[in-house]
Amino acid sequence: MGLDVKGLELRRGRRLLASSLSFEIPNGNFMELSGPNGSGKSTLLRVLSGLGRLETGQLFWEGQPFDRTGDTHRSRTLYLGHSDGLKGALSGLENLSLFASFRELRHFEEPVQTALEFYGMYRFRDVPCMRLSQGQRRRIALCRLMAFPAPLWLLDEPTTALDPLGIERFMSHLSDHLARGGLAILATHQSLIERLRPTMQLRLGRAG
Amino acid sequence: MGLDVKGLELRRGRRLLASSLSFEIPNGNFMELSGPNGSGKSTLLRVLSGLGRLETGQLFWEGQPFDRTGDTHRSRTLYLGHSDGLKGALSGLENLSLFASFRELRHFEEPVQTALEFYGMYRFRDVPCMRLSQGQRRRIALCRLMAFPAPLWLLDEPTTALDPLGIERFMSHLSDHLARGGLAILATHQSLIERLRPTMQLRLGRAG
Amino acid sequence: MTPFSLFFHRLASPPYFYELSKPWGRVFAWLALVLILTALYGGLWLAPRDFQQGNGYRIMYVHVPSAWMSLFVFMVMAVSAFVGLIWRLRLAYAVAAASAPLGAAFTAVALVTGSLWGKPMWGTYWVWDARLTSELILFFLYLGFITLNRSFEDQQTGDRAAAILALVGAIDVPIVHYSVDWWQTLHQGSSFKGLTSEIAPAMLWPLLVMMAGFTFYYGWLVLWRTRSEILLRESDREWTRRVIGS
Amino acid sequence: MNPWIRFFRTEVGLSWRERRRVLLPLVFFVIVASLFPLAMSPRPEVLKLIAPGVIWVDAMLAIFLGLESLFRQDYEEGVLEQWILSPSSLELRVFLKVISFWTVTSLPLIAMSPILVLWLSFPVRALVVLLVGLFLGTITLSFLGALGAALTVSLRQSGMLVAILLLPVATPILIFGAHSALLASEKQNPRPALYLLATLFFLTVGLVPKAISTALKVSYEV
Amino acid sequence: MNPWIRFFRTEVGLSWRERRRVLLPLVFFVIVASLFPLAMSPRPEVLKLIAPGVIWVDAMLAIFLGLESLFRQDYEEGVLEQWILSPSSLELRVFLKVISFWTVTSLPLIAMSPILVLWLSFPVRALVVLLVGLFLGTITLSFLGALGAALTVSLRQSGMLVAILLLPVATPILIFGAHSALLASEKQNPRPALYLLATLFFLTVGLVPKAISTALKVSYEV
Ligand code: HEM
Ligand SMILES: Nc1ncnc2c1ncn2[C@@H]1O[C@H](COP(=O)(O)OP(=O)(O)OP(=O)(O)O)[C@@H](O)[C@H]1O
Ligand SMILES: Nc1ncnc2c1ncn2[C@@H]1O[C@H](COP(=O)(O)OP(=O)(O)OP(=O)(O)O)[C@@H](O)[C@H]1O
Ligand SMILES: [Mg+2]
Ligand SMILES: [Mg+2]
Repeated sequence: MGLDVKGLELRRGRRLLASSLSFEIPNGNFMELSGPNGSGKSTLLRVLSGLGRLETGQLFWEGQPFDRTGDTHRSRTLYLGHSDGLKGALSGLENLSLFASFRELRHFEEPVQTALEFYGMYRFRDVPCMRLSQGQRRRIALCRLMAFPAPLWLLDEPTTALDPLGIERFMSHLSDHLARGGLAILATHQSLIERLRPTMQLRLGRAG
Repeated sequence: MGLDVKGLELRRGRRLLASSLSFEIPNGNFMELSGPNGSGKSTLLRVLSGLGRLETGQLFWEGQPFDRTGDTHRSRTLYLGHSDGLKGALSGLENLSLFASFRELRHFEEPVQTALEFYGMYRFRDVPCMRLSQGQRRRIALCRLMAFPAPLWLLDEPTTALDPLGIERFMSHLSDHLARGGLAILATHQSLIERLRPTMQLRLGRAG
Repeated sequence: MTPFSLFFHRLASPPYFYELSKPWGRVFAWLALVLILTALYGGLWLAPRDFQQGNGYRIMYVHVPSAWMSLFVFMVMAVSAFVGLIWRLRLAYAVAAASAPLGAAFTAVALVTGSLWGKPMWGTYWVWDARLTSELILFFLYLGFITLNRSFEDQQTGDRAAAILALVGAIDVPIVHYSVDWWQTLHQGSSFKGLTSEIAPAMLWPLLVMMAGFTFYYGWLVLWRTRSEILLRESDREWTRRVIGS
Repeated sequence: MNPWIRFFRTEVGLSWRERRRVLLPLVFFVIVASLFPLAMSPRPEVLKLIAPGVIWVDAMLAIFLGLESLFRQDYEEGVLEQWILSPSSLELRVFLKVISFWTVTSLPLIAMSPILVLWLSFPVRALVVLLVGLFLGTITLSFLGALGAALTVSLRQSGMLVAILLLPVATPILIFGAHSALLASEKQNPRPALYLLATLFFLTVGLVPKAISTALKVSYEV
Repeated sequence: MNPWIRFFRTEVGLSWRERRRVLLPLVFFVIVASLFPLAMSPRPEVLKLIAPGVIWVDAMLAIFLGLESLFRQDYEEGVLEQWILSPSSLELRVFLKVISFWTVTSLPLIAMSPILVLWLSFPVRALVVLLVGLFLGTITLSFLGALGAALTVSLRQSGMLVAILLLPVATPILIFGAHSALLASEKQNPRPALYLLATLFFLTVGLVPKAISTALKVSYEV
């Protein structure tokens, strides 16, 4: 069943970006969201995550309509936007532990360590994030997805600033997630995702 | 002759990133700077631009040693970092006009308009940059390179957030620049630059 | 290069300074000890009781030298800051950084001894007069310098930022010094005008000797502290590894 | 460890990490307090009158100056997005964030105020009233300041705006606070002023966290 | 149009664009000025004494509060990088930026001060001295504030730090300024204080832009 979106109207400010979007993503699949710059990819992800405003349209999870701003939706969703969402003054490890507190988790040391190792950031775990390079910060942000599993991923150009090895890692992580029945929507420009054929592709139109 | 770098030591904070870099980029050529996340690509570009600190190493332009912080070097160099360098409250047009004032230019309306058209941002010229999408902001930043020509480009992942059409545009812009005898150093992860073979490739090592 | 600028250049090189500072530090330390002991003897035994203040005035032998040092040290910092910014000498930054806590300490001593002296003289520990307040502000300037210097991840950035602050803050030094002339204050006016002085010679000479002693004391401490500041700044160099290794 | 406690500790720890951060408000407090005698009048009989006012204005400035950027950085780093999207109570998180701010900035400041106030020739006997007032008042002001910060988090250069939004609301607190201390110093009854202060305190602590979390959510809905 | 004039106009225009930017400091100024009588003492004979001090402290706070983020945003948006890397004079640019800030915030504030000061029972005859002092003093304070902003632009949560770095340096200006007005109001000779203010003014305007541009460069050299 997965995520089901019906008749969604996409707006940003006064600009109408798409008038009636409908799609369904079954469990274990992911959707690639493409379209020219300014076509509304980020806007759609923000709306689905609960950040942006939803004017018209209905959302269903496993066939049930749901409230985007409710705790159930929040605990099953992980959103990663253009910004990494890391506190510059805190180290990677501290940032992840802070994120664990957002999810009210008590035991997280082990998965966090595994994630840091997976993304090759274990040796940098104690460096304040503001002293990491762009790609290193992105890796820490991706560690969140690994250490705190959730069925729905909403990722906005997740591979920005990653080196080829980083992308490799992310791809294998994504395929694990799908294999476990997870769902994902990825906004991306280059269809880097050669190895994994996305089940669905949504192309948003010319910037309105 | 172009740009000549000898025995450059690359440091960031207390971290030694490369102990002795030497390379020469003849006019009309560009160098692709690659390497894993955190290997020092951005740091190298900042040092060459005059932002970062240079401890040891010599730089030559057309065979002459030069001062990185002098006006001659500045007026022949354009640097575009991870951040776009746009004021969010100002529109694209205003940002470019502000940039013209940085270069003490009086007449810039025409080249700016051409650039905005080339990068498909002419219709968005009056939108405050904070209300543009990530890729649209990047396009405005790239307009700088077109409207204010300078022989040396130092670009840090210039195609981030660009859609395929935008990348296309940038590539043809870059090849024009090279054809006119310009020089460029591009930090990039995916060798997107298939059409244009870089003359030189510098691979920085594993993150220190 | 003239011999002088050659000497200057060699001195500015951290390893050379590191070598040289050791014997000089010893000399300064001994000078300070001898001068301070002499002054104490002169001030506490030889100098007569004051007919107005009784023995209370003897706190002057601590108060005046430390007040003078509070200004002197800031000038040293401003000059080193200037040298550091213009000639990019790391040694100069090290000197400024080493001086700041010392200057702050001298200022604190001047404030405390002044307050203690104020109680019998003016009937209160503190008045908001120009000299007292500007001295207090000088203390905050020292704190600001120290804070700014430590605020950056990168020591060189901190050094240079703090150097700029020291240069701008140096404007306070003449203000502290001339405050007694510019405003009518409770605080004593300047006792030294040129080479003449109003203080009785028997009271004066220990004071002068004490001031020289304090200056050498500072000289010793600053050399000593600069050595460790240098090691900190140059810790990734070859010669420091040699020094620490040996 | 309980995740909420961990959150609180991280917030406080961020300031503790650099010990000097905690000292900053103190030094600020002292410097500003010393400005008034300089700029106004150094005479003890005048100082005594203005002392509680100075302390209160000073405390308010220290709080507002620090609060202005309370959420700013979390907003710009994208951490606030994650706050809002997390399944736990936003209100409680906001409450803890404000209290952690208060612990780090205002608590040392309250501890410092007796010294300052004596320095300004204020009588010892009114000290307890001053301290109680400051305790209630600084918490109230912190929550109000946080509300201002939340309302303006998506605006740029909002420092002044926050101050203006809040000053009218904060003024009563300031007046009751300063007056209670002044009354006590003149051997009059400070109770009524303190009760009013306490009323404002409970109202604020009860209602404002909710308002703050709504304001934060709204600032994302563009 | 001359590029420098264009730059200046853009900077001023940015504030003008949103009219409230210009109003904010004014409102702040008025509210703070009215806080003092409320928090301290409403008696005219006391007010008269503290009036110049209130105005000066108030002006200084308004300036520093606004300046704290003078370069912050340009830094975070990466515009400052482009400033530093541009082939034109950084000093001149800094100078214009500070003056544009002053035009937008302090000039209206100076225009407002006569009303405020009369409100605080200050005698009319001393008005000219107050205005001259404020003119010199606010420019000087603006440059000093900008220096503080530049020194701390790469630090986080620096509001308090800026205040602490600069208050000591700014105090002499405050003292000379407030005293000149007070002396004038008491029919004494305010000239010497004004001369000192003017000296500080010329020193600052001459030297501080250089210091600011150095500070900006330094904060990038990591
Ligand atoms: C907290 C209170 C005080 C402070 C902050 C203070 C500060 C200073 C300073 C900064 C100086 C050095 C000025 C210079 O070298 O230009 C000084 C000098 C001096 N102070 Fe104080 N003072 C205080 C209290 C007193 C008291 C109570 C007395 C005695 C009545 C006193 C007597 C002197 C004398 C005799 C000098 C040397 C005079 C000169 O040559 O300038 N001070 N004080
Ligand atoms: N904060 C904002 N306020 C108002 N309008 C905005 C805002 N951000 C973006 N827009 C507008 O909304 C439209 C969609 O923006 P969005 O960021 O969703 O595009 P996108 O598809 O993610 O583009 P990109 O590939 O460049 O990231 C754009 O045309 C843009 O002009
Ligand atoms: N502000 C900083 N202060 C200190 N060290 C830093 C800072 N920024 C980055 N570093 C360190 O310097 C090294 C090089 O960083 P740099 O940004 O040059 O890498 P990069 O090659 O551009 O990486 P990326 O591909 O992720 O952009 C990294 O190891 C990083 O940890
Ligand atoms: Mg986008
Ligand atoms: Mg990089």
